[in-house]
Amino acid sequence: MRDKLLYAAGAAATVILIANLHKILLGIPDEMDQGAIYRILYFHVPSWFTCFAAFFVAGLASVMYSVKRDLRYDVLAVSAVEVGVAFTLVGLATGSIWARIIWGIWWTWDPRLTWALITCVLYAGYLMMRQMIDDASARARFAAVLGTFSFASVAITYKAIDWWRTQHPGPVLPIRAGGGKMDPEMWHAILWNWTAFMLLASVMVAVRISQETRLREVEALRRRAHAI
Amino acid sequence: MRLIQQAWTVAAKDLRSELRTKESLNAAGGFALVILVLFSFVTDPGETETLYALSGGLLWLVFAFAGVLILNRSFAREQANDCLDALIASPLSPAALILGKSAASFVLLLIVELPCLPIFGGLYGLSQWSSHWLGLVGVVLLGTWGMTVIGAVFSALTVNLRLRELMLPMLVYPLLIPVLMSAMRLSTVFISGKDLEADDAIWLRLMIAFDIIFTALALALAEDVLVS
Amino acid sequence: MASRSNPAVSVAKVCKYFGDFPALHGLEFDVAAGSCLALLGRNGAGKTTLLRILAGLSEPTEGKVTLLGFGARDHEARKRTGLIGHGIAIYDELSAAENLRLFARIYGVESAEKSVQEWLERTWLHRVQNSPVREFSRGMRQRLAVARAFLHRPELLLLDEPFTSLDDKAIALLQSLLRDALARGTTVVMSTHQLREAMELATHVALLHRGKLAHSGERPPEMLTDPGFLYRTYGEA
Amino acid sequence: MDERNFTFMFYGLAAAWAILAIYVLTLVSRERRLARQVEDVKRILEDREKK
Repeated sequence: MRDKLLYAAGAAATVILIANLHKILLGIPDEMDQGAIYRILYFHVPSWFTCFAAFFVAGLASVMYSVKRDLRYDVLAVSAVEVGVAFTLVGLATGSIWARIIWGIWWTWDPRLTWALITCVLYAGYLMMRQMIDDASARARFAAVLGTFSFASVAITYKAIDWWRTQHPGPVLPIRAGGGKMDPEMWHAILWNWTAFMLLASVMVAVRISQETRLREVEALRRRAHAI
Repeated sequence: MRLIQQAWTVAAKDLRSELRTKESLNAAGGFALVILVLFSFVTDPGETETLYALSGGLLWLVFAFAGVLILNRSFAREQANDCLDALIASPLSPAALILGKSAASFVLLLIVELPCLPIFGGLYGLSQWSSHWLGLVGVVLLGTWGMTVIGAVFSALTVNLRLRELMLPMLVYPLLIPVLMSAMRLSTVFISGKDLEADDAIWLRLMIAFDIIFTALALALAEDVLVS
Repeated sequence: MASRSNPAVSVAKVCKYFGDFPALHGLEFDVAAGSCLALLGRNGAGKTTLLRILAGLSEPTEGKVTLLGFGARDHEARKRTGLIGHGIAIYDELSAAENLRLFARIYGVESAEKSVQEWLERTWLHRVQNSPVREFSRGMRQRLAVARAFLHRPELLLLDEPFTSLDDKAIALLQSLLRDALARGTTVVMSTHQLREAMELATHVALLHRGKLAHSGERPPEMLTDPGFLYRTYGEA
Repeated sequence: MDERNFTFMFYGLAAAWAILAIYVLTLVSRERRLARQVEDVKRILEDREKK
């Protein structure tokens, strides 16, 4: 039943994505200066929103593990981190290709890009440290501390970049102050794609949760086998 | 009150053993000196303008590397005879243990850092370096505390890991980016002999906020880090 | 086990999981004040895990441990408990006296210097008290470790395999100190393989098997001459 | 549709889909590895219990 639900959600996400793709490529008006390339935006922005959401969930789950000591929170944290890293990579790749055309460079130390890179390295370290601890409880305990610290640091770093001079296109989204230049149709396309990404991310997190839970059971069984 | 007293007992013990063997002090001090000398090949020592602009960044890179050498030893020192177990089983609170370890590393790192300032100023003929020495020392104190309080937590987390020497910098540097960023900016301003402008004050606030947030987190999570 | 009125150690429904692996499962027993409990069991039966919980190094996943009427991680409980673990837990860079002074401070021992000198003498280390521990022989270091554990006059002593790594002189010392302590009313909990040394002191035994309590009660008199008695009777339950 | 920079737009979209596809593939491979590990452990447990 659970599996079927997951398949259905995954399929729904894919259908929405493809329908959006059709609309993005053929149905939406052109942006004035940028040509076709600006359409990357419809993937770039939602992937950032998705990775923010994933890291937020991971931070929250880390804190919750420290409070409740329930391994389910640990499993949620690691799953969210991993999916968040995948979407950060999507954001970085699409952003980099866009920058190649618009700014003429693949990479620039634009603070927001820098932030994304730092975040990627930080959470890669988180995933690496988990690999090195064999006992699931100790792993969860340490990962929760690292997850909490990481989330705090990532949030502060994100704030700090607002104070740095930025090359990144300014806020054009209606939710940000001073935005609102955007065609509502474009905004809707972004929101729809975000919905699809969030659905996809949720399916991925759910799959990872079940894998991680079973992995822990396997570890316990193996231990029991050795104890006999 | 008991927290401070217990932390002081731990810090005094650490400082006494380290001052007796000078293992990490020699390593960190020697390392800092070598990098400062090697830096003469990075840019022409005559170009004072460039040197002033790079000064804060260079110094804090040296401090960050030296810091990890000291922090690596911080909990590794307890490993030899299982001393850490004896400390955790004692009436010391975990928060006091982390605070004491952090304070000891703070003092040791300052012993390495403070001589670096005149050596750097002298070697490269930066006549302005001491004009705002009070502010510069303040920045060094705040930045170093941020490094050692996070470093103490992660020294404890990584002490039993495989590849401990690698994992500590891998986890700690990305976390430290906000505090290093501010320390570099402010140090550059002071070493160049300028006063703080309105724009720079935000970096000072960032650094203080960072220190407070992570000290609080470290103390709150100390029990999770040390008691399994 | 024994009087229920004021147990020195009370273990209530304690479970400890490593991930999903149950290392301890539903342990429930008391240790009466002034008695000496020997924890027996094979490797991996959970002896060390249990002792680590009693020592405040680890927290049970479920259940509660009360030491001398306080929670296991409470300041008061920690202050009145002494521990000899796997390592000797003394600092090589410091001298014998400095090591003891450090732990006297940590445990808040009153008239610390007097206690430190007293214990240095009782462990025959007062002549070398100012040399760094690094220069000590193995036996001397072990005696210092014993002094460290007894320094603050603990009401509860926890010993994890105390006789395994000690030399003869240190074993004799530890046994005589434990006998004194028991006579004073101190409670002792020790896990051990060296049944012969332990059985002379133990008033009670508890046998762990795969994280569960297989047997607990007063030490059967048979065990003095036949240390394997309990294992054969309850071991493969 | 405006034809300028069309190739790079294509690269961008392809990259986004490719990264997600790769991640899904790692999920699948992990699923397989997990199934194998479960089998292994079960066999070991059966072996041990027979003895």
